[in-house]
Amino acid sequence: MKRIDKEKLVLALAAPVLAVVVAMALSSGIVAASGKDPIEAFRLMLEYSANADTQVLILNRATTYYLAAVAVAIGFRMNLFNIGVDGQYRIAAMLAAAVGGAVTLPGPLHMTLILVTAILVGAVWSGVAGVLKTHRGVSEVVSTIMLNAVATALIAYLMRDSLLGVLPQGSDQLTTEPLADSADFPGIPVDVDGRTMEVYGFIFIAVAVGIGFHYLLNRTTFGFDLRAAGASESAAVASGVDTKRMVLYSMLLSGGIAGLIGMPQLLGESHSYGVADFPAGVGFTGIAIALLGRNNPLGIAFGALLWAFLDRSAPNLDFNGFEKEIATIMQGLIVISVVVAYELVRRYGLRRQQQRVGEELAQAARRNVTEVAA
Amino acid sequence: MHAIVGENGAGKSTLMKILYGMQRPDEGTIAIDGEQVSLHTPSDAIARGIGMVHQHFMLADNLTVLENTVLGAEKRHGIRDAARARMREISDAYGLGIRPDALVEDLGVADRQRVEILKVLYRGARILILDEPTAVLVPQEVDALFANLRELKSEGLTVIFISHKLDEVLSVADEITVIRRGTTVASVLPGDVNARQLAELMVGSELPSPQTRESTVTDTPMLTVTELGLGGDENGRRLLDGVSFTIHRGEVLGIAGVEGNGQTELIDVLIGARPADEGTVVLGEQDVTAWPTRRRREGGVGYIPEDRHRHGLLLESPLWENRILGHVGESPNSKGPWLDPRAARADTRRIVEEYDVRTPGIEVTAASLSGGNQQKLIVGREMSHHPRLLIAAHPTRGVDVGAQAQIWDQIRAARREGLAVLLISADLDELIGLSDTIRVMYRGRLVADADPATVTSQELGSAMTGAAAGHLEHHEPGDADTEGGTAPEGAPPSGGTAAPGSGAGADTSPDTGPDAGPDTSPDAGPDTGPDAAADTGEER
Amino acid sequence: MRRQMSLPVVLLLVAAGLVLFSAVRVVTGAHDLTSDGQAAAALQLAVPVGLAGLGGLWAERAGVVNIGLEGMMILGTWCGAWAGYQWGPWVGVLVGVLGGALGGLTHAVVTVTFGVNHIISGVAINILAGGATQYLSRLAFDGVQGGTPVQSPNIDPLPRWTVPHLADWLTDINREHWFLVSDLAGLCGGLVRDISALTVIAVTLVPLSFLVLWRTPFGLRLRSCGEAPVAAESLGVNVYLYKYIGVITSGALAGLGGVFLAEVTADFYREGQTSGRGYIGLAAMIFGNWRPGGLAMGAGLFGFTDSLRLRNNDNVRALLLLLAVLLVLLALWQLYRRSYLAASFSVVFGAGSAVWYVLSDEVPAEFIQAAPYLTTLLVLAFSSQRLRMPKADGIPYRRGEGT
Amino acid sequence: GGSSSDDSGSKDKGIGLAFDVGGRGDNSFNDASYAGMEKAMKEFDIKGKALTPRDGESEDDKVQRLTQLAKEGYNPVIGVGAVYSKSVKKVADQFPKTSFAVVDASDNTGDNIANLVFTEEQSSFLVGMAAALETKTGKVGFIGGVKMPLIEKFEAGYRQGVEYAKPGTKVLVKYLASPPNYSKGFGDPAEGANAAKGQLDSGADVIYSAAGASGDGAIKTISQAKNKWAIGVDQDQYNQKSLAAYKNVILTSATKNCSGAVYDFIKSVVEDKKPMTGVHEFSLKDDGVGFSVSNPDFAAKKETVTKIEAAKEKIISGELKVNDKP
Ligand SMILES: Nc1ncnc2c1ncn2[C@@H]1O[C@H](COP(=O)(O)OP(=O)(O)OP(=O)(O)O)[C@@H](O)[C@H]1O
Ligand SMILES: Nc1ncnc2c1ncn2[C@@H]1O[C@H](COP(=O)(O)OP(=O)(O)OP(=O)(O)O)[C@@H](O)[C@H]1O
Ligand SMILES: [Mg+2]
Ligand SMILES: [Mg+2]
Repeated sequence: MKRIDKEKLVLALAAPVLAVVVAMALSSGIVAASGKDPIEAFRLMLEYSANADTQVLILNRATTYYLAAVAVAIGFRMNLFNIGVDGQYRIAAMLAAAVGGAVTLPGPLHMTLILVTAILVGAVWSGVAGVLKTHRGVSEVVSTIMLNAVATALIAYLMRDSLLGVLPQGSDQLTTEPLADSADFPGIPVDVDGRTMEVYGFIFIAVAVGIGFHYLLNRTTFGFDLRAAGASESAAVASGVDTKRMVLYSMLLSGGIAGLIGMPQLLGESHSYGVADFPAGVGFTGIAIALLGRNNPLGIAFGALLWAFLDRSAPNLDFNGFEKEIATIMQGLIVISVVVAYELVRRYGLRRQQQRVGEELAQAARRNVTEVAA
Repeated sequence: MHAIVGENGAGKSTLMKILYGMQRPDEGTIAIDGEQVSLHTPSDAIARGIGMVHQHFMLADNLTVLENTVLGAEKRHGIRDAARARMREISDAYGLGIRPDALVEDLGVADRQRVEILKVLYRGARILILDEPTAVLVPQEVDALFANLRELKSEGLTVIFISHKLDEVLSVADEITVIRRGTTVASVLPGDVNARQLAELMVGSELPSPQTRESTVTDTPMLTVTELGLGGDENGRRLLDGVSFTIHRGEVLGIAGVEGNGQTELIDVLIGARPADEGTVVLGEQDVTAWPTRRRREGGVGYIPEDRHRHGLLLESPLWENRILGHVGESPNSKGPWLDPRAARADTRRIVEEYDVRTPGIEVTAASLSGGNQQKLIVGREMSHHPRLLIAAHPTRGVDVGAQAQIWDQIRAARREGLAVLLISADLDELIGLSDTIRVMYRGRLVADADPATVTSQELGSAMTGAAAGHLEHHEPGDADTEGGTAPEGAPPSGGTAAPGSGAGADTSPDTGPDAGPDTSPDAGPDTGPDAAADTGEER
Repeated sequence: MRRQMSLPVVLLLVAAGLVLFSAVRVVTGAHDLTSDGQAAAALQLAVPVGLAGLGGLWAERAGVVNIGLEGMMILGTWCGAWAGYQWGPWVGVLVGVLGGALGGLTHAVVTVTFGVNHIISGVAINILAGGATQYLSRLAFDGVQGGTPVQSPNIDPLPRWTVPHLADWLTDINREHWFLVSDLAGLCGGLVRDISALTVIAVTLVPLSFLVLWRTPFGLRLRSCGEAPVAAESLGVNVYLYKYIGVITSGALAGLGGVFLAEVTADFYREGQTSGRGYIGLAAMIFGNWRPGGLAMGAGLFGFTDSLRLRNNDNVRALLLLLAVLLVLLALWQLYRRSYLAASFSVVFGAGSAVWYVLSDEVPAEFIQAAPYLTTLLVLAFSSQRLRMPKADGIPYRRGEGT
Repeated sequence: GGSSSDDSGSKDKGIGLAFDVGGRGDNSFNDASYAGMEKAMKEFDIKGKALTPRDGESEDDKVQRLTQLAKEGYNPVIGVGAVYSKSVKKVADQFPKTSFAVVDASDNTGDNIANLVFTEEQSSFLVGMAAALETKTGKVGFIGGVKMPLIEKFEAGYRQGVEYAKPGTKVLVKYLASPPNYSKGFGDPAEGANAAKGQLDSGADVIYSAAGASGDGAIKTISQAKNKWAIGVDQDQYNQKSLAAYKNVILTSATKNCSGAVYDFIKSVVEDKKPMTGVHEFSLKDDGVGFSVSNPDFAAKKETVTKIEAAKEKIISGELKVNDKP
């Protein structure tokens, strides 16, 4: 079987690489069609991302995306499509910011309070979808889509300056009460030709979340039940998994982590919730990245970096007269080709295995026959 | 009428699928009426007058019988009245008793079987392929089916059928082909062989000798079920109704019954997948009625599910993870909340070894094992945790004779150590061979019981169709639980003779035609109940 | 067929609803609630959602879940506008439909041929469609007379009709604010005044889809692919073909919805024009239990609440009262059905909205914006048990792998 | 550090300008600002670069954009729209030698930042008067794109103008969306169309929409009704190409001279070499805002126009105060 394992590994790696190449080829075609030089476009992106400051930007963006993707992946692992990560993360960030702004506490306490609030709010928001699914059989896909819209409205309402919003003098960008410095999550300073930039310190938390995710899933009985429920609900039920509760748990977990998505930005950068700081759509990006990373913590890390790279180097296209949407298209193409590649590889692997088993079985059978004959 | 026999995985279905154009042969030729043909799709086959009734029903539950029948053959008589009329013709001609506008999901197994046959005839097939048509039928229904088939044969149709039940093969087939591991090993005439020889041809080795029954029944009850009742559908029929019995240590209680008469529900209730509406379940000393599945299974309930692919395995996971399934909280699989993959792997190797699971290793996915070997793995897994009670549903369905014997031995051995077994099986010989006591389940009730020592499959069959209930000594639930274990006096022969006619009448209603409503509709209960449940489950 | 409500029952419910409605209107004096303007606006907002929903229907009846509808709609808006401003609105309609169909084709290739999870493919398509159209806009519209990087030049309008006399007559009756009569007049009035050709087409597509899917051999085959593909295959149905047809049609319909946005609601393409209507269409379809009629109702409900949001705010306040009444009725029904927990929920919510109605004199704009979504959530929460999706919906299918 | 060395080569790089959401082609203040930039580029013949944001991008995307401009040595760097106020502040600290400006924001301190703001409430006041004087039904409408302070400024002035010109006139107010739904609020004509239809149906016959491209939808709808008036915003929309088909229903527009403001700022940097800093308010006084009379039908309404002109003088002289909160 070792043979098969190694092969599995090779195939698993082959898929994404192949997919990215295909996607690049396709998008080059598109660029070329618009009468521009694709090589030049790629060169611009790479060259730009070679700058230290761009790399800092990429890392920071990747941190956010990583958390988003992990939040989605937890759902995926048991066939739950938490399309609602987007709403969960925004409402969580907003309320966490408001709570954090309302109090002043010693640093660690203050931050813990904010993080806990964020996790709880995210969990509650996804929990609604969870309960609707377990108790009323409402498809989480639809309910979470609806909840996203509701979250947007609710945030807008709460952000009224009569409520949680405050309006900095002269500005018209409503924000929440700015956080006290005690809630400033220290970053890693990087000096870029005279200017100092910071890599989110939260990146370590993100890594921790990833590791936790891995262990929870592969090393605990809970994780096993969760994966079982994802692999075959009927089998899980028969094996004693309370799938309803599982749905709820993984929904809550997913939402809880979704709550963390906004934290790097909140604690490391903006120190208050402003609509512009926490854009909609991150949740959907998370879905795409979770797919790229095959719902696997390490894979997701690569996915997040790739996505952040495309995001961050796109402006340089714009800057040099290329359409920056090329990057978006590339992202879309990558997702599609990746999922296709994975599916093909999966099938191929299964068939090969079956044949192997089949052959070995047949041999065994022949041996029997000869024995009988003897 | 040509019969094909062979152990599971021998390639029978595959061969038939090739004849029917659903799979392509790598080499070789097919000739119809001496003319060579190449069949790429089922349509080609249909066009050449080949029709197939598949091993697993090929019906769309949510469509009507009419829709299921005309699907793909709309050109013949459209999809409305003309078609309906034509269906009635055929149905009456062969006494199939079809109701064109019933929803398939409301039909019982036997009726579905007939719909399948009607589908084939409707397409004017001259060559009829039936893959294990009798697997799910009770003897009376089998007789009815073969009666139909003889009709067809006399009309000049060719019938190819596959079966694991060698006696029926011998009785109806004109010629028999035996295949093993994808090749023809023999082609014989029914006259020249007996069942044992045939079976040996199939397996290519001696058969396990017929079991000798030595009773190990003790009088310490292990499972005591009292007055179980469950649900009820639109027409108010209960899925389970006043079910009571006791299984003692070392006892095998067999439950006979046509599928869809509450066996599945009974199992669900016993393993806790579904709460009973009333009644209690007592395991050993403890009342486990309120326990969730996980607690019951860790409390010593082993479970060999009816459908291994849906309930027994994670097909895309490696064997060792499948070994953990259902016992994740128990050693060697885990320590506290932490999994222990190393130990689990080691123990999986042991199981593969001891239970002779034919696999090159424990890292292969369960899907790549053959059904029989999958089943052996499951049995091994369940036995490894020394259950106090084993719930075995069709433990050897779709398993070849060799594996069958192994599994039986496992069960007997465990029984000797005082295991209590609830055995549910459609294979009456298996029931009679293994059980210490047999109860018959019909429409959610335990309507009869029999002593395996004396009862015949004919008698059981009639009881299963509800026909012979009156003739067997029927215990009211009240006292049933106390005497459940003890063997009652066998059924009077009249039960056997009374059976076929009334049996057919009660369940198949051959010639009553469309207005057979009253007796077929009750079947809706067991069928729709689970379905309805499944539907909300299937929400995306 | 005990699962569906019979036609008379449906009609009865509709009638009851109408009575309730005009009662509320009279009580609250929010006459715009059933004015013909309201009805017209509702219709106009319902059509794109309904078309997207129809798209969903065709795909899911063939067993393919399609949350790529949003993306296909976007393609529809863009292609429609792009062709429309150059070669006239009807060409625009055609090309828009083709654009949507192209999206459908992609979805079909990924899900049917490659057997990728349907939701995943849908998400990917939405991303792709968004990026592609933005990119193309830069190339196609920037610098063109009247066009900008995010907006196409104007498209000539499609023909619009008003039924002479009748329209005015109905309007007059509506203005009288009589109980029930005026409401009926208002609703009908909205349907006969200033109706775009595309609206007519869209509306007729609903019964058409029903006939095709439920009354023809073709439809039977297509649905069989959503219910039991393996069985269909075993009867010589080319499942792949029908799934392809279903999904491509789905895309085409969503595309038409997009065109409607670009040519009827506005008269140009603009980035972000669809703003999530594809998802809502999907919701409407589920809401409608995978049937054209129900789907139309769902879309109607959406159009209505959405139009309320954009018209004046007393309407929504009035709706609070309506909601309260409905919930109380629901509670009674649930009590009758002995589901006490649900009943108590309904009562609480009902009381809540009643109190709200009494206390507030205006509903915050944000809540009005959330209304359509909350409505769907509520309806799904109360009805999803009775929903019945095609049995093989969303399950990848491989030829020759059925046992 | 590196930034200073960049600066030395800055002159030839020229002007850097970053658009607000919607970007160039919003027929509104983005385009207007760009016009100002082009004017400057011609006159002082220098180069320049204008960058468009992604829809729904985040704060740090803006920072990145401005940083790149400054780093590449563009000077001055202009952020169009209050959305840039935070990011400009951040970047300006990093590039002390570069001059920055934000259009529509007044909250940035720093000696290399200029805030270019407008008294939209004043122009809105004037068109409010126009509405009140021209309504036959005694009901006028206001459609705001997104419910945020900037737009509420428009509402406040408009209401006050209506009340001033003809007390008791009813004002129907509708906001299409709330943050962060900018694209729905400013970018979705369907929304504007329906809101307008609603207000028309409830009797309003003059409607002022401050809603970017969504407003175009409103104007289109109004043009389909009989003798109703629309009031444009930011630019003189009577002369806006994409609205040519409906121009004759556009009574007037509350204009806002972004191009002038941007031009003045660039001039102060490139020509006069002493960059503007602090808050620069462009008001009626210096024609930073105003109302248009390009529609002949409106110009024909002599007494209305004169009344408005009179009020305008009063406001300029400070005798009439317009407040910027509803
Ligand atoms: N495409 C294939 N090519 C080669 N071998 C195959 C292929 N598919 C399955 N097999 C082999 O066939 C077996 C699949 O088991 P399957 O469930 O079909 O057996 P079965 O027909 O149910 O027989 P039984 O139930 O008696 O074990 C395995 O041995 C697997 O290795
Ligand atoms: N292309 C293939 N090459 C090799 N083996 C295959 C191939 N396709 C299927 N098989 C395997 O060959 C075996 C034949 O399966 P088949 O279902 O025909 O057995 P069967 O005789 O019908 O058994 P059962 O009695 O359970 O129906 C199965 O194990 C199947 O998985
Ligand atoms: Mg088999
Ligand atoms: Mg078979």
